Amino acid sequence: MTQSDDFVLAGKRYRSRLIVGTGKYRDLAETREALSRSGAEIVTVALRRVELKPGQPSLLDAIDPQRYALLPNTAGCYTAQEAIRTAHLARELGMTDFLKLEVIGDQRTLFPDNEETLAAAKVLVKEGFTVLPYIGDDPVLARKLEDVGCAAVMPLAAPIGSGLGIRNPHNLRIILETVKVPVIVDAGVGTASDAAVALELGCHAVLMNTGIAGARDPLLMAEAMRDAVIAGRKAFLAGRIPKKLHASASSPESGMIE
Amino acid sequence: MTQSDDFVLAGKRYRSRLIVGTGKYRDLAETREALSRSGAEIVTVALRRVELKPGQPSLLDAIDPQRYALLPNTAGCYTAQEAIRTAHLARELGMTDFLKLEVIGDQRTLFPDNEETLAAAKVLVKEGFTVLPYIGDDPVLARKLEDVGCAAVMPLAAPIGSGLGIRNPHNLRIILETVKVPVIVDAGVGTASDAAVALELGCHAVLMNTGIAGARDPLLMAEAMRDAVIAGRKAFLAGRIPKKLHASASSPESGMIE
Amino acid sequence: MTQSDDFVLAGKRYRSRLIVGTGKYRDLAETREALSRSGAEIVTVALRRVELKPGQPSLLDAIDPQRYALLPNTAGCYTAQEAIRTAHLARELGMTDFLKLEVIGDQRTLFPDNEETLAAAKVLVKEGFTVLPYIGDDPVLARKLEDVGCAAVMPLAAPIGSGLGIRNPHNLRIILETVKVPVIVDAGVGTASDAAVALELGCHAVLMNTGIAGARDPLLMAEAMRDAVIAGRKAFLAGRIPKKLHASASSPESGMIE
Amino acid sequence: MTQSDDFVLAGKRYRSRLIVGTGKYRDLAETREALSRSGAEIVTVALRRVELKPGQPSLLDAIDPQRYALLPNTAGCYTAQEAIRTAHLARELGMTDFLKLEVIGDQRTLFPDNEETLAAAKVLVKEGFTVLPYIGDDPVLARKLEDVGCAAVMPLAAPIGSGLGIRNPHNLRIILETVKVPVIVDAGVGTASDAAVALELGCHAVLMNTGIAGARDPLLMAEAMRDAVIAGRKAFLAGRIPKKLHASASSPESGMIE
Amino acid sequence: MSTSMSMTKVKVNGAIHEVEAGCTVARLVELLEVSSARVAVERNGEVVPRRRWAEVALDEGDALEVVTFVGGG
Amino acid sequence: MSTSMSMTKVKVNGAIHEVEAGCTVARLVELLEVSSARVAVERNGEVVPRRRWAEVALDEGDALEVVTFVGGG
Amino acid sequence: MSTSMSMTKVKVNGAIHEVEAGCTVARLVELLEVSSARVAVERNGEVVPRRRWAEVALDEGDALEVVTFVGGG
Amino acid sequence: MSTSMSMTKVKVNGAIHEVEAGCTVARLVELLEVSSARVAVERNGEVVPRRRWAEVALDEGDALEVVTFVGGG
Repeated sequence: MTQSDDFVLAGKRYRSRLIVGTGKYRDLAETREALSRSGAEIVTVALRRVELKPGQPSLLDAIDPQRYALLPNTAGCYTAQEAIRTAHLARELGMTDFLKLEVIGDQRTLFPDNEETLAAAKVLVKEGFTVLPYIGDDPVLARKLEDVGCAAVMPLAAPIGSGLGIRNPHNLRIILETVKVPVIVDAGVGTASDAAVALELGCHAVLMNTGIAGARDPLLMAEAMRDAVIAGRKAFLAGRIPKKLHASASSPESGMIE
Repeated sequence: MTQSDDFVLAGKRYRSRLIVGTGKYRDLAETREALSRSGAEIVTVALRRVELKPGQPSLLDAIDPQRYALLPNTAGCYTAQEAIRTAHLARELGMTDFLKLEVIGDQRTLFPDNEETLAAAKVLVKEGFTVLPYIGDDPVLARKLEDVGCAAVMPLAAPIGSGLGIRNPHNLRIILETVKVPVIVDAGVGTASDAAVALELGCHAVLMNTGIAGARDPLLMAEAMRDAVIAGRKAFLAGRIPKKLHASASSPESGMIE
Repeated sequence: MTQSDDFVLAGKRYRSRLIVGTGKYRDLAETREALSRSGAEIVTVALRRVELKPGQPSLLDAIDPQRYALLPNTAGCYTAQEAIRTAHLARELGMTDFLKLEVIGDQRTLFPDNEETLAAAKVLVKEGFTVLPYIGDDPVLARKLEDVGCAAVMPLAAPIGSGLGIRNPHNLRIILETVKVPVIVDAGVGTASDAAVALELGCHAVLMNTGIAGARDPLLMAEAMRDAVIAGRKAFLAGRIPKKLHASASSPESGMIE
Repeated sequence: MTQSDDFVLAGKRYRSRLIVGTGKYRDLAETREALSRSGAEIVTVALRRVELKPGQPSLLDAIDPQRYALLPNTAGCYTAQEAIRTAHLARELGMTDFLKLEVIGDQRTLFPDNEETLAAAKVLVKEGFTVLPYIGDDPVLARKLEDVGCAAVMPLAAPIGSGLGIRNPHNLRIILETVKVPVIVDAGVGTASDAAVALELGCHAVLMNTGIAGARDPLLMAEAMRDAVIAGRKAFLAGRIPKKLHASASSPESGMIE
Repeated sequence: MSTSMSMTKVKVNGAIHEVEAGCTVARLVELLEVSSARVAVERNGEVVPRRRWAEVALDEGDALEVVTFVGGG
Repeated sequence: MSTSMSMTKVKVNGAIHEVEAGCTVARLVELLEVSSARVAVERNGEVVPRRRWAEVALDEGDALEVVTFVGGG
Repeated sequence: MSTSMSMTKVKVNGAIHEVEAGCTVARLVELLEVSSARVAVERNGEVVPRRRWAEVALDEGDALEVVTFVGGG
Repeated sequence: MSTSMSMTKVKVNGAIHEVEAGCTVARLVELLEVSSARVAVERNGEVVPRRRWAEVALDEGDALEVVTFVGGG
């Protein structure tokens, strides 16, 4: 794999194809170490009211801005309007135009409200944001989001935090055939092989949080995910053997002793 | 992962959990490089009549005996007797007691003849071989092979060279619960995620040949497989999140702006 | 199964949970016979320009209006406006308010344009149509369509005519938990077991066309689908055994001879 | 489907391709009714020590010998010798040469001991039994059992009573290509669609017990299984549509209004 | 539908047709020799209900769609 | 099956029974009060065919299995 | 933030606070003792850019959101 | 390996070879021009250990297999 296999997102080049969240870790030390081991260069953060008690540790202490690009999300927003308001604050705070646009449509499943997401994306792209929308695995929606100027599309593999893996590889494949912007699998990855599968399908990157932070040993899982994403990408580029119902000998069939 | 996570086989410790075959490469240079990139420490070889033409290149030129342990196979044998005869020659030739015991029962699918395999294993273990039998994913047979003294069992994931991946993870899980010797997935791995899945199930190592040698870019696939095996093992040790039908938020659910 | 297990759609009761299309048959005789063998009581039809040649056979000759309820579709429409116009003509022609609302978003995959579908549904429900929208397997959209007054939602199992079966049972399950209107699996069923799976998941009915009309023997496949839908429904009502990794003896474990 | 689609086993013709067990029902009345609804013509029974209390109800009261062929099993036997002894008693008792040969190799999983099964089959075929062996999904073993004269082979779909369905359709397909005797899926069927899948693969019949007897409503599940087996068989004969990644319109693509 | 002085040009299913001036929808359907019970008619984007076919006269340039049900899924 | 001088001890389905000396298989089945048409009998590992029940007398220490069909899968 | 005649009531993150009249956003952030570099401020639904904090004075009834980044996915 | 009076016929890897009478395994391997360190030899179904190559003479009709390792999986 040559150096040119960088992951290009919104004109910038990244070596890593793993984007990680920063939620659900035990403490900031664990967060910092997990990020480091994951090899990620882009990390998601949420925006919330500051706690009005002096001396609170800040997530930003755990994230070296030289090393990681911040990707603020709009998690918890249920309308385009809420998401846009959150985006404005995030831009002010993060000095970044990067935005993981997330408009939730259902509290129990955290499935996106694709309609509101599209409405918000239209506005935010015009306002200069680099919009990365979290969406269902809907090829038609993906194309519309590309058309309005999103920098990537981020279909879910399975519900957020569910760990179910790639529920519908067919739809991901069709999305990959449909859009030219990067396709980032967001949500649902449960273990290393899930991440590898996403890359093997041709997806350009994977975004995950619970799969790492919720593991029994998050630091080791961060490494596992880093390695799995690399493995999956290499396997995609290397061109796997076709599947066959029958066998094909790996040892020579001639020259046997008699 | 500490240094103690070595793969222990027949009393020896290995860092790598990937065992690779040496068949089907374009030439010896490719063989040598693929082995190197795979990170394998054990490599399988077949035994065949020598070509009676002077100046033939030898596979052994491509395999540094300091770096790799040779694992001769009995590929192409259809009876216990043939396999035993081949084993004797392999021991003489390789100065090793290691043996991948393979007794084929069907030419088209290369499925093992489990009955003959067990018969051969009994003899060869008594003769001092370290027997690693290639078998169907049959837990009862696996226990019998352990009982007669095999050093590991090597159930197939899918037909040799088929690339179908882990067809029946349930049976592998049951074999893992049944025997104490290492369980090495042998045959059928098609791409990186397949290898990761094997390790995530708890299998101790993976053996493959066509999955690497048959890829469009075998050298890159060798790296992919190396990384995938490492990723899968780490994920197994790290303890993945449980699967859930519904979602679990990764961003905080309180502190939203209003 | 008591008589009360009727399929209730828009206030009417049906015995059959199989809705079939009328496209792609060799001729009207085959259409007629396939409908009959399928046991369907609701059949979909498309609306097209009449051929301006006298003596054309008419689909309606093959469909006894006493026996089958017509469900006109808006296949081929790419905007809400086109679908609404088609709906108006269908109502005039079919003397029915029933409508399979289908707004396509992509010519190659025939995936729905969920946004336009929702827009059209709002208008058509207000105009008194009984709207059955063909949609992606998006629980949030399903709830919105229920909220605007659709009589059912019809998520696709897989692309129209693909025969891939239920690609994502998880999403169907979540839709079933989300809406109270009937959930009808539309598109993608390839063989009998696919149809059974849909009903076993709890879906209320299945709509198919190519799975029957494209089979080598469409008439026999019509019977197979009829039987499979009945079997799947009964299995759903009968409450299947839970899945277990291990075994559970079906013969007594005591009383063995010794 | 013409009358000639009978299931031919050991020279006899049966209309039903569903063989059912008689274990685990609440009482004999339920047993009788479940058998009746299943449509089965062959039913398995186990052999156990008679209870030495007068007035015990007998299973045979529930099974009309005019309607059902008895298929005694050797459930609970762990060696060829035990199975042979049980077979002799069963023949004496049942006045039938039919035998479901079952030699268990592991108490927890009830996986067969394939080696002992083959040894017993050799003896029992010579003694004139019509041997139907319960085996792992091993094509090489299946061929050996055919070679020694078994009337069918009965690979398990999944562990007995597990309800996991067809774990490895590939192996079943290969067995179907390998032997000429009927292939009967035995054990592991959990719900109607599992049974349909077995027939769709080309298997000739299905044997089940827990899938019916363990359902919440065994009688309704008996009907579901009956219908599913019929549906699966018809679908197999009807020739399903091929699977495609993309769509294929079922409504005409020309004649749209403009 | 021969051409004459008092003819009206309309588009039917995308093709130009000439009908006598004052031709109604009902008359058009008759001329088309299609089964009148099995078609619906749209004129300039609006459905013409069957009960009004006899009273609606065609105007020069009208775009008519005459549709029926065909097999579909 | 009262005990007396001329009794024979046999094992039936694992439990010791005493029967009068000379007791045949047929008589044993009768004594057990099981449905004779629905059992098969094995004596010391060999089936005793029904047609021979009346002639086979039990010996001291015989191990008998009296079996029937029960529900099974 | 003691109460006096010249106090202004504002809502900060949903809770009522009293600040002296003329209090700016910059002063408010200082009073809240939060790390000024790590918060953003919204006033009545509009972001107040950091460079304007010193000049924007709070009005009675203003609704302020003071937010920061936290862990999220 | 020219033919002469004192020649011995043996089969090597399935093909007939003639060697001088008294030819040892060691000599045969030399004549075959294969890398002696990389082959093993079986004679009439039994391995001839390398250390005995110099002392084992071939007999008329011996079936020899001379094998090596090749790529395999």
